[in-house]
Amino acid sequence: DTFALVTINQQALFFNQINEGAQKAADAAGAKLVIFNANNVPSAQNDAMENYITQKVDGIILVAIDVNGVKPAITAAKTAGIPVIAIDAQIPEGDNVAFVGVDNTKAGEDIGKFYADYVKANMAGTAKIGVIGALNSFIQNQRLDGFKKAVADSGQKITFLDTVDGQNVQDVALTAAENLMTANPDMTTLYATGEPALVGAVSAVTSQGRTGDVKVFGWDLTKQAVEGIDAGWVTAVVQQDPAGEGKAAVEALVKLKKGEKIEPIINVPVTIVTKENVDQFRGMFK
Amino acid sequence: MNDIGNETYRVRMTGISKRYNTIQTLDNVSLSLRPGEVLGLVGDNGAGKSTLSKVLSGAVIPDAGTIEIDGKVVSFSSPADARSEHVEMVYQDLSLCDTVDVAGNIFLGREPRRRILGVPFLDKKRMHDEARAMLDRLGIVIADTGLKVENLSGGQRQSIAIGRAASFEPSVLIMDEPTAALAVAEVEAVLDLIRAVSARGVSVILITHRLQDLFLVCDRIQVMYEGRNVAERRIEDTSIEDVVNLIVGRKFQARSARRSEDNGVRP
Amino acid sequence: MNDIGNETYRVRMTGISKRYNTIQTLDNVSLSLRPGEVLGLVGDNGAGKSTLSKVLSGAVIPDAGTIEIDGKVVSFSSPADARSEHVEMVYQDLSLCDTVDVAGNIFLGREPRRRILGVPFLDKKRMHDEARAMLDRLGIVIADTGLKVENLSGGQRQSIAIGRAASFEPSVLIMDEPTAALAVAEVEAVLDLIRAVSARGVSVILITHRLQDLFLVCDRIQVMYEGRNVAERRIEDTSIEDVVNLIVGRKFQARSARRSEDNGVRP
Amino acid sequence: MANGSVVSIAIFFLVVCLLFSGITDAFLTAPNLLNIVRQSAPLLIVAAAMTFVITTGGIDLSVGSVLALVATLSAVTLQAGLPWPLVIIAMLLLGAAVGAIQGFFIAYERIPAFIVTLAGLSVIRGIALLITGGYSIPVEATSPFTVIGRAWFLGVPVPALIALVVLVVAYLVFNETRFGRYVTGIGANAEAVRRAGVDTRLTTMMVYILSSTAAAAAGIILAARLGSGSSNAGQGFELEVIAAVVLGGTSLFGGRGTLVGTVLGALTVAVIGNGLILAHMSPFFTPIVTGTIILVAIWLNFRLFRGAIRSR
Amino acid sequence: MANGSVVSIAIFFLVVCLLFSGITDAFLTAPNLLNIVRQSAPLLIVAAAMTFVITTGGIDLSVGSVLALVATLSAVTLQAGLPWPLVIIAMLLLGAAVGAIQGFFIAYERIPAFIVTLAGLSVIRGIALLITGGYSIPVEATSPFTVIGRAWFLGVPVPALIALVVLVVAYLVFNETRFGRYVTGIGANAEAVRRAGVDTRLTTMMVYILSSTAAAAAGIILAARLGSGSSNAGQGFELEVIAAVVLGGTSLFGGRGTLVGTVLGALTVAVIGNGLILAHMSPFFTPIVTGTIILVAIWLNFRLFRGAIRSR
Ligand SMILES: Nc1ncnc2c1ncn2[C@@H]1O[C@H](COP(=O)(O)OP(=O)(O)OP(=O)(O)O)[C@@H](O)[C@H]1O
Ligand SMILES: Nc1ncnc2c1ncn2[C@@H]1O[C@H](COP(=O)(O)OP(=O)(O)OP(=O)(O)O)[C@@H](O)[C@H]1O
Ligand SMILES: [Mg+2]
Ligand SMILES: [Mg+2]
Repeated sequence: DTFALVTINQQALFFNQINEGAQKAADAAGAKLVIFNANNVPSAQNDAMENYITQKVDGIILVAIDVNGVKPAITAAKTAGIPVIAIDAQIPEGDNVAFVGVDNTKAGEDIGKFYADYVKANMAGTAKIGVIGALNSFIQNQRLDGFKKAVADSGQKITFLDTVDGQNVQDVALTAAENLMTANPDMTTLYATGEPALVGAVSAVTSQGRTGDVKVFGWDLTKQAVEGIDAGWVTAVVQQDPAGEGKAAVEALVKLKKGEKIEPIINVPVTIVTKENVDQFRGMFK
Repeated sequence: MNDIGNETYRVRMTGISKRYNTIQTLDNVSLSLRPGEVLGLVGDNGAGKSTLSKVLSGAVIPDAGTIEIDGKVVSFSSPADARSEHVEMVYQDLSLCDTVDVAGNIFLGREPRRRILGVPFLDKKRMHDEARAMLDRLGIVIADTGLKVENLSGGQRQSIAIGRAASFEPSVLIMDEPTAALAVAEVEAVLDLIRAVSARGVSVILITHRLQDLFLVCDRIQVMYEGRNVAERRIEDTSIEDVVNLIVGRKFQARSARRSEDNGVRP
Repeated sequence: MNDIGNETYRVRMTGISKRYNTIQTLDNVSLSLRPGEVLGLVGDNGAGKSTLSKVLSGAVIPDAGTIEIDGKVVSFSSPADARSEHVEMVYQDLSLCDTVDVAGNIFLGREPRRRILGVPFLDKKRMHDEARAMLDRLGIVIADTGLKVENLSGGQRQSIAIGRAASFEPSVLIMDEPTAALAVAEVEAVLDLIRAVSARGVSVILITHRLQDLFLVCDRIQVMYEGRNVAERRIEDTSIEDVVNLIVGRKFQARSARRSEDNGVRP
Repeated sequence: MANGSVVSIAIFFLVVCLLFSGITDAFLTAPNLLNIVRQSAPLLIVAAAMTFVITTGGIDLSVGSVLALVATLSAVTLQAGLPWPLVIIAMLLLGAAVGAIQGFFIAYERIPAFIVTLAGLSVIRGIALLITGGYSIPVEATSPFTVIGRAWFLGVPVPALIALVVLVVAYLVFNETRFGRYVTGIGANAEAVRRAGVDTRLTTMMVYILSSTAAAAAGIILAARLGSGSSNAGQGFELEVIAAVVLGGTSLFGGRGTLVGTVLGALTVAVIGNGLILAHMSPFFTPIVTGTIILVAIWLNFRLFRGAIRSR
Repeated sequence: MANGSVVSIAIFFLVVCLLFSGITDAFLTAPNLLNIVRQSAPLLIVAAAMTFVITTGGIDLSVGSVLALVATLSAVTLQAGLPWPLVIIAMLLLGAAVGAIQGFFIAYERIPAFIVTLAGLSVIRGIALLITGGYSIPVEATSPFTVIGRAWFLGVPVPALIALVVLVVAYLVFNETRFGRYVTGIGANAEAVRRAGVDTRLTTMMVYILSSTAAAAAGIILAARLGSGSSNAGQGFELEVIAAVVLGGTSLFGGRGTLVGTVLGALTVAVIGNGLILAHMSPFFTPIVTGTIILVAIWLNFRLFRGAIRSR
């Protein structure tokens, strides 16, 4: 059997861990896995899927960039009898057989709620927060929306200062984060919606010497983030289980191939990593 | 050629000035030209001859001064304006498009067209045929009118520029050193051409450093010096020695512009 | 000037051929030059004069043929090789860098330097001073050696190219139509220059369409026609009429190249 | 150079095709070949227009952004209930207007094209981002609009047909009309063309109108094919387009352009992308292999055709 | 044009600075200004080298990829225990080698620089990806290596000092040496320089060695500053660098270059980015406003200085 995995890019650890999880599961099942990297170009994903359809692969796993734009390709695959499983980004009313992953809006709400509770408990219920986002990323926008909703619902006195665009690139995020801090000397907390943004945020807090008075919240652990958690100024990081997602997707395809039924939504839970539970993730960054 | 006393001018330029940064290239210069007249415009290098003629062809916009064509005041803001008044010029730097072929350069801006389904396509066959005829008339040897001009020899390039300007029924033809790169037979052809067009009533301005040519085709000579008019002579009233002295600005012995036998050339 | 019978040649080119696509630009051409000799190289437009001289200056690599300099066979794969044999050339298309200033163009490839802390910096003051002196020697009026050459007049540009080639003690100096754009006094200066350098033993190849100039400075004339040698004459054995006929390839009446008084020019 | 280059890229294209036919079974099948032309329709259309721009010695970096803006606006206006023919006309006009504005600054105000269109790239994608808020906007799959991107006609995908028509028209305009002549002339010596009495500024502005309109057409096709408008569409598209044009033999310095070369250049890029996927190349190696193939092949061709191209 | 442009960009720079000083309190403070120079050190260093490349009439699209490769390899080699001075030397040599390879194809094999460096862009970032496997590789915060990116010396950040030294050297080389002369000459008329007996091919190759080495230096600084090497570093960096150079008044057609202009161009880009964040501009408007400011300001300056630049 040959399965194809169409991913977004390979410059974030997240996607590579999906690839690894999927590869392990495919090896275990004795299947061949081919991976295509769209390099952030939405239409390249359609191109690749169409190519795989003409080649008649046995199943496609898709990490979509443009969740609406991939629908025609998914439909074409379905027509050709090739099952498609979406990972990470759900396809609205899509023809994919299943979705594996995290509900980003929901997880955004979770970390938002965690944040609001933290502000209530440790900052007397008032905080000013700056955001480092990636405007061109659909799921990161969802993470921000969920976060904002939960914060608003919490009723704490939290002011949203500026949102800056890190463009999902570390050095851009770093420069933007530094300028964000200069612009808002009274900022007390930071929220980074993805891995490059978090790396940029962590470096910026260090370089501006603000480790004493800014608390960082964000997504996707890295070594620097772990060190920040140890030092106490990185408070909480949402850690997904991308390898688990990749593995689950391949296993679902294998099951389908054998004629078994699968769930339409396969949830892979996230963990909010804090000082308490950071030790179990330390091993990833050696 | 018309009577010189006649007051109908084809071209009258008065008070033309042009300054480039620190250099006053043209300083209150005048020029007039009658129908069918051939005017020789001479002067030292950098005297402003090219700049003055570019003003008349619309390629340079002067800081001050007026131009009249056939008694009507005109104001040229681009070469297209001058072309529509039938002023054509052979530029000293030739102004050819290196990557366009010979025929294309000759017809640049005036390509013949034919309509196919109402769409005006280039009539390439006609362009090449007419270009070939034109080159033959000027006695120019170019193997193929489809060659790109970038690889032609200096004289071949100059011939193309001349062919272009002369072929479209100008009423004023300005030639800025047209024969500089030409061999002896081609020079003769250009001088013949000037005589022929002026006989048809075309007014010609000839800029050249080959002073002996002036005496073969010109009716009148105008001398410039450092951006100013310094002298004007009817051809009958002057000689090479006189013109040399006017150009240099002092008494000057130019062996290269003297009568040949003084140079030890056997007749 | 050396004895013509003498067998020591400064330059001997034999069997030079060069083909461009369909055109055989040079076809088994030879050329020889003695120390201190001035050779006039003439021919119709497109005859191959420029191409032949570019072969000697290293700018064109021939398909066949050998070059000897002072009896030694050389093979030039770039102009740098020819320059190191002291062959200098004034190119017909001048080859100036438009955005570099006058002094910079004159010294291109040979900028004087001075060491500051061991680092060789350009000696700009010396460049400008020497450039100024060189221009004055050639009688060229250029306001400022710091001007970019793109805005200079045709004659000024040509003067710079000449100044560059002549100033670095060449042993062979090739001038491809050096006087085409020059005014009368500047032409005299260039002819004087040729006489002066040849008296110092420099061999000169002069390509020109101003045939009267040949008789003022040349020792010998070589005529090319459609890429081939067709004739060679010692200057004493020929006349303008003869040369014209050789260039054109048949009996030809060139009024522009005839003795001046025949043209009605008053002495 | 143009002619030598066309031969060179043609041979290169054939070699690449043969290579992939050998390695993978699926490559040389009708569905796959039709896939390739359908996928590369936007690239072909914009590259044809970009050939004009680059031949004048200019550049247009904003085409990817225009594509994104048009894709999102098509989706938005369709969602708002505008009839689809109106949407198409409005979007093409929008493209022309964007091109006219950029062309005005370049041709009449003489600001370097690189700066103007780089500013355009930033502003136009910014507007697309602002409109969508970073989300992607769906187009109803039932809308006749999607025909443009998905339907087949006479056994050929509609986008490929559109590209074919655009290419034929572009070829004729480039080689057989005054406008095309002046485009080449401006790239070779703009002052000479001006002195010949041609309105060079208008001609220059026109090429930017062409490229932006072509980008708009590409945006429409993309939105129709994907059934969605996303402000992410066409990221890096400008480099891909310019690469196709330059690979085809058009000189970035202007004056030498070839539309046949551009088509071959664009198809070569598309075929390499397609072939490497079919050959199951690891994604880690794909960029390395793509770059190396292009470089080595161009290099070999330059070596083989050096004599033909320009000998000293 | 170069001179008129330098005045133009200088005025523009001052206006932008005054504007942001007026709108925001934080802009005109020492820490913020030092932040700006520190942030823009990689841009300044690479833009200085790119000025040479563009002045020869070339282009180097691979600088962002070289930066990423060096950043990741620095992190990898440091992790492997190599001493930091060795790492720095090895990385600079690697940059020079990459430049020499690209320069060889451009100068000696005469393949258009755009194609060579675009292939380089793809291959080199591909290698960086392959090495990291997409992971971002940390640099120990305690390593003396990080000094290069983070330390201060005499009250000035070290990256800014490095940039200053590079700029002064580049200025002298560009304006006061034979090499700089030939760089300008090659852009104006390469054949004329060749005929003057200069080895134009070597000179051309050298400018690509310069630009790749500068990109390597920028990669080292970035890795030291971020404390991590990531293969997605420097995405789109090439366009930013070229924009700074062109904004400064260097012509993409070659022959006209100015290092002072480049510095002003780079700082202008950096100041606009910084100032808009300080002015609390919504990120959705940032690209729109950035592009508009640049275009309008350049336009005003072209209008005001048109006479000085070139009159017909
Ligand atoms: N665009 C320009 N910018 C600056 N200076 C210029 C420009 N055009 C011409 N000049 C200057 O004006 C003067 C006159 O130039 P012009 O070309 O008119 O001389 P000319 O009489 O034609 O000389 P030649 O006989 O050498 O061709 C020269 O000193 C030249 O440097
Ligand atoms: N690089 C080239 N490619 C193609 N053809 C060329 C090239 N260089 C020269 N030729 C051709 O070779 C022939 C000779 O050219 P060359 O420049 O040597 O003539 P010339 O004798 O110097 O003429 P002129 O007196 O007009 O300067 C011409 O027909 C020209 O078209
Ligand atoms: Mg002149
Ligand atoms: Mg010649």
